[in-house]
Amino acid sequence: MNPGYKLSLRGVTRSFRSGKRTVEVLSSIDMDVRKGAFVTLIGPSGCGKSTLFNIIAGLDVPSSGTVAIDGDAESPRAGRSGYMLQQPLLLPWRTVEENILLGPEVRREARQQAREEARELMKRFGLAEFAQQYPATLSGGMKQRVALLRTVLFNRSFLLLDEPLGALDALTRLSLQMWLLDLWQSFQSSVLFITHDVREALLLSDRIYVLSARPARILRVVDVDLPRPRRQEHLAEARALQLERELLSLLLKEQPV
Amino acid sequence: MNPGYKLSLRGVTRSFRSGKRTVEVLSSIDMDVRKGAFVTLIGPSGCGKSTLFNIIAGLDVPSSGTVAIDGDAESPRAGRSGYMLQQPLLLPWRTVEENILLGPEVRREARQQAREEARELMKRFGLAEFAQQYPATLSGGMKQRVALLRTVLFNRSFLLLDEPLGALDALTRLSLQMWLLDLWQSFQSSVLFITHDVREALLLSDRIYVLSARPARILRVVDVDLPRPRRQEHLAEARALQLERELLSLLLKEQPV
Amino acid sequence: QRGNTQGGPQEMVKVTLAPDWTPNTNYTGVYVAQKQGWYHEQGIDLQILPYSPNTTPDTLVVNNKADIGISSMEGVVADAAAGQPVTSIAAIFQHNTSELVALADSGIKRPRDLDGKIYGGFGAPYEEAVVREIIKKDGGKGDFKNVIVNTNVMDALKQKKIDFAWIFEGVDGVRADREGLKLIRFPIKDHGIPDYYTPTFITSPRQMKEKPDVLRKFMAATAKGYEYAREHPEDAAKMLIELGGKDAFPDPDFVIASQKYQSQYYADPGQPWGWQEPKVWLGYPRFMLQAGAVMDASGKPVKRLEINTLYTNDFLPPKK
Amino acid sequence: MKLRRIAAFGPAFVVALALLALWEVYVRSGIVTQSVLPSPLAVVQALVDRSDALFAETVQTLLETLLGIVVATVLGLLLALALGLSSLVRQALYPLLVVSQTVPLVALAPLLLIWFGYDIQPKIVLVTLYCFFPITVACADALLSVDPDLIRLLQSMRASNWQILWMVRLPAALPAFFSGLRIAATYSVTGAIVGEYVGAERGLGIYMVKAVNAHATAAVFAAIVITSLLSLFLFVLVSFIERLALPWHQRTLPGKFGQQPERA
Amino acid sequence: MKLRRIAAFGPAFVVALALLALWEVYVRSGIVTQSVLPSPLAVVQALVDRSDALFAETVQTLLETLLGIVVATVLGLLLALALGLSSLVRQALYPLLVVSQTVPLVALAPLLLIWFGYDIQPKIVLVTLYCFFPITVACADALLSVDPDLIRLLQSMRASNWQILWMVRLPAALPAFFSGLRIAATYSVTGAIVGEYVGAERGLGIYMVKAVNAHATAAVFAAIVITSLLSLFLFVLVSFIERLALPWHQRTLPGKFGQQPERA
Ligand SMILES: Nc1ncnc2c1ncn2[C@@H]1O[C@H](COP(=O)(O)OP(=O)(O)OP(=O)(O)O)[C@@H](O)[C@H]1O
Ligand SMILES: Nc1ncnc2c1ncn2[C@@H]1O[C@H](COP(=O)(O)OP(=O)(O)OP(=O)(O)O)[C@@H](O)[C@H]1O
Ligand SMILES: Cc1ncc(C[n+]2csc(CCO)c2C)c(N)n1
Ligand SMILES: [Mg+2]
Ligand SMILES: [Mg+2]
Repeated sequence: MNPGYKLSLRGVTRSFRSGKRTVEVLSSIDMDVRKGAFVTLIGPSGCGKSTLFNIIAGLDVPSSGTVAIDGDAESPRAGRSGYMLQQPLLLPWRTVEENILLGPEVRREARQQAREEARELMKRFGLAEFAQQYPATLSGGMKQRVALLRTVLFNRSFLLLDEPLGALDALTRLSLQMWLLDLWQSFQSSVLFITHDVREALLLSDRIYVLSARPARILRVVDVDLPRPRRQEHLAEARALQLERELLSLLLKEQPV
Repeated sequence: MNPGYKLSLRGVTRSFRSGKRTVEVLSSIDMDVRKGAFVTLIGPSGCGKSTLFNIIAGLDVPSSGTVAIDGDAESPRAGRSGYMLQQPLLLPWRTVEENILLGPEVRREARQQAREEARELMKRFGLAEFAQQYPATLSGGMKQRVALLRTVLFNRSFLLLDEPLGALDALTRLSLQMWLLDLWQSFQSSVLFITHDVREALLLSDRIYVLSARPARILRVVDVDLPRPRRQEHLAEARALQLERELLSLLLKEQPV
Repeated sequence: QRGNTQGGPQEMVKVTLAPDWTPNTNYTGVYVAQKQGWYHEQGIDLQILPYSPNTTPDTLVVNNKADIGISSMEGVVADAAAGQPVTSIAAIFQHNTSELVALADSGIKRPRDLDGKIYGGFGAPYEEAVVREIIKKDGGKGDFKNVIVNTNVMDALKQKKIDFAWIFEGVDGVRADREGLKLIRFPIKDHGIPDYYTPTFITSPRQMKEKPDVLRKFMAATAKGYEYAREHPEDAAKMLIELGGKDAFPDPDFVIASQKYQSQYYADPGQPWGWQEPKVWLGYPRFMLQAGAVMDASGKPVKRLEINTLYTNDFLPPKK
Repeated sequence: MKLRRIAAFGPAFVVALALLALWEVYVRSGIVTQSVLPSPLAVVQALVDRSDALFAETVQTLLETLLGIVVATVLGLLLALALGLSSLVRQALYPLLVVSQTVPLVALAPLLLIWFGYDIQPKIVLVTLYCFFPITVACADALLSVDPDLIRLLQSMRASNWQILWMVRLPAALPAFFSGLRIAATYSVTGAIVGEYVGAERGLGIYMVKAVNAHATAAVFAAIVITSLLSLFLFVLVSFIERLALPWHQRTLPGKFGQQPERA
Repeated sequence: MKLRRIAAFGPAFVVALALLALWEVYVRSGIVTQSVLPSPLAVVQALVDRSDALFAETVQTLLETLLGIVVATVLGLLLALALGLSSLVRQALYPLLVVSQTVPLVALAPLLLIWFGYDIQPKIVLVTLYCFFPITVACADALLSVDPDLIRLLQSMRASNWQILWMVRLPAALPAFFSGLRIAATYSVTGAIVGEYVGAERGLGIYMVKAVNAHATAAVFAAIVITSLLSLFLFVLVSFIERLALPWHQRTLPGKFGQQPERA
């Protein structure tokens, strides 16, 4: 497989047995993420996006097909990506700083060094003043920032972000989108991102994979040829509007009633 | 006050005492909703939108100012609007149908007649097949439909909808927006609607009130002169895009960091 | 066989009796009289109340929940000190049949060997004083460890968790013999402790004032029962078993053996059953008071007490 | 489904059998006498031999228990309503109810005997005292923790406080009520037995006292086994009624832990 | 803040005083004798008169209780770990643990005496038997109900099972642990007293037995009052430790109901 790819999926399928029936969730997915690219999956609810992420993160195994990270399809995958789930999943008994340091701690890295790096990042991404607070005192947007930073500190080269902004209100979401783009650019991470929001996908991505309803197939691959660095205004350009319409109509057809 | 107005607010303020300090939440709000109009409030999180709704619904009283429903500023306001809060708030021990019948039951209306009407509505708005299910078995989108229908069955002439679509994913949200417009048009209700989403506001409203950060003042009143019946595509028109940009920049300025 | 044989239909008086234990051979006379219809003959409809593990018969009698109770001399003394006056109206045994026991193979040969040993007690206030006195009278120091055991002391003794215990010969002593358990016995009355009455029948001052006739009739039938048991231990035991039931008396042979022992002590030879002697009522209460084994309701030691009013023979059938 | 649920008890069954076997061997080894610890087989023997007597006592104790549970339920619900709906009542009574739970109830025995005599009342009183508290606390807590937005929704419809109580608070408190009742059910038999200690003619508690005094240890254990089974039966019964009564309510942790019974 | 919290107990205090006054009047009326129910003043008198003796017994009982709680905590946590981490252990042991809770522990008394004698061990055993279950169930439940997504997050980081236990499961179970411990604390004193009942030289339970035998009812009630106070003290102590130990954990229902203690 191409070593320029952070991630390569070939013919990945996944079925679950439930009782006597077998439910096919992923039906032969081929997918590539180039190093440093921001790639988005978009698809109807329940189509299998999180299932695919679990496989990539090493929490699940495909029924068939291969998954290669950095060209390596053999080694165990757990630990080789920074996986962020839909909820922030902060540990309520740890302060913001201690939460961010979870990754290095799991890896048993030198504590002092990790702490310095974390402080550096918190300062750079506007969380320094909350470092010693418990998560319960933070707003939803702040929690997601902390969770994102924790993910990055665990693995900055490859991020799997499963609808990280889905639970936020529309305005907060707008500001976190820009924040996320900033983060991505600073670290030159490869990102695989899930959203239900076509405009969010267009704003953030280099490439969008549109998935069908379950069992998920790839309906369309869209390369987003809008300029970088991306800004909100780019979404009002004719090209963006056309893509939006196209993607929406594709998705609404897949949407259950 | 103008009897053509469903709702008129004049100089409405509300402050809360917290400990020794007094927190001003609403600072002199003037607002009108014409009969049959769809009016939206948009404003940053925590600015006081729900507080205002509570006052209109009769759950709270303003510190000063007058609130008139159908030109009447004197009678108690509880029961004179259909109030829907952010969560669906379905009663888990009642089936969908029994949930929808909550309003008539509270009003002690004839059971049989209410039931027939409810069945009629459920059929018309695509809920008939779920009538005998418990809410726990429904998807988020379905729950919100049930909650909306319950609100309408309680009071179809005046609806207060507090971010009813806020918790849904982007695609489900799109389909419920159209469903809601359909409902509104069928009943010729007057609607006061809260959202954080500028595009949602533009898609649905005749008029948009933009509120400032706390204490809430009215920053701008926008009459949305897009054609009716509204469709998704109208949002891509130049006029809509201009309005969107305008509203967004206004709101992002009010948004806390 | 039972019922009012003489005098035609008669107004029956209801009398309640509160026992201090589940049915046992201390009560044989009552059961015999009941079985033979002697209470009925006296116009008494006797109801034996259920045993109440959490209350004393004394309390029931004082609060008019029972007419008559089964208690003991030391119980009556404690009641008087605690401000709950009851009166003893008959002694079931003429002598104290209780004893300190140890395993025969324990090396304990005489009371002074009990020094430094573990005593499995039941938490009565007079207990330590009695045991100490017995040891001292034999030339010991009277130092022992008092562990209060609320389970069967004989089991504890057999398993060597305690070194000695205080039991009734007529109950646990007889049982030990039947089990072939070898014991060394120090009967309390033979080791320098004044003899005393345990158990006894009691009633309240109020009953004595209001229903002296009924009490007399009750005692007449009861005395007849105990006299019968004294003469016919085996018959009496069978009546007891019949009325008490299989669950209270799973081992009839044991009951008969026990009864044979008990019957010897219902009265001294040639004397009627039930009588209480002033010298006995002087001796042991004095010992208790001196030993600090009597206390008031809040637990403070009581040093002086009027004893004469605590017992009477007035309700017993007159001596021939 | 049914079969699978029963199969899930397999391992427990195996362990239980193993424990019983160990017990039998231990007793036969003679380390303890049967008068302290009868062997399981001796206990079974006693259960069979004394089945008539035990059955009658069991019926009596079960009757006391059930009546007590009924009274406790009524009292518990009334108290829960008072606590749940008035913060003054809550402040005035709740600390006292907590304190009341730390009092060893056995101390009340003489008083109960004086007040109520030997009939069934003192047993009902004791079962009630053992059982009302978990019901009260669970229901009052639930009445208070109803989503305030639900209340506000009803208020916006101009529902009366009675309507809100009837349509929202009470139904919302039902699962908690059953949890409380399940805990109460496991206490209840102990309550009845303690009530019999106050003074009773029959019942499992009195049977045990008699058997202890008669040194019939196997019979004592037989009565204990029945006591356990009664508690378990009531526990299962409540769970069963709950499942029938609340079809809409799925346990949050299905197939994992049931509601725990508490100490008796 | 502090003052307000104390003031919140005002109504309870008033009601308590009123109840005590009623009690005093009732006893003085002579309807019951003081040998059944001593008046509150007589109990206070006994508390004062016998304070030296009572203090020594209290220290003994408290010691037994605290040691028992420690053992119960260790045992409860170990069991909770076993139950919470292995579904086989859960299936094998959980039903038996539930059954064990329905056995009247007093029945074990003779065995405990034979096995452990009359020293402090049987008391510790009984306190443990009374206390481990609420701790076990609360913790095992909490270990199992940890958000599975949190576990998956750690797994995606390639954390070992030990790391997941240490970093996620155990801290997440701490609030439940304290709830269980709070319930256990209210049982514990009763456990110690039942343990003394098995056989002991001293302690509040023995004091009560002696006072009962001496017909010193006021002294019995004095010991009961102390028992209640001990339970309350332990309840409050656990809550206090919890607040110190879990600064991040705000009760879900602050200022309303605390965790309920259960029947003793
Ligand atoms: N362990 C499992 N066993 C059986 N079915 C499963 C399992 N995990 C997932 N599924 C099924 O697979 C389908 C896809 O689930 P998945 O969570 O991947 O969807 P998704 O695309 O992430 O949805 P959403 O947008 O709502 O997050 C669902 O229908 C789900 O019920
Ligand atoms: N009863 C109250 N006492 C004190 N402060 C209150 C009370 N109710 C609301 N507030 C304050 O008023 C402000 C406005 O709250 P409100 O819920 O009306 O905001 P909102 O605009 O609906 O926010 P959101 O968009 O997050 O729903 C908040 O800062 C809140 O803390
Ligand atoms: C059946 C029975 N009742 C009481 C005791 C306790 N006890 C032992 S000796 C004694 C006599 C003191 O006067 C007493 C009351 C017992 N062992 N057996
Ligand atoms: Mg998903
Ligand atoms: Mg709001």
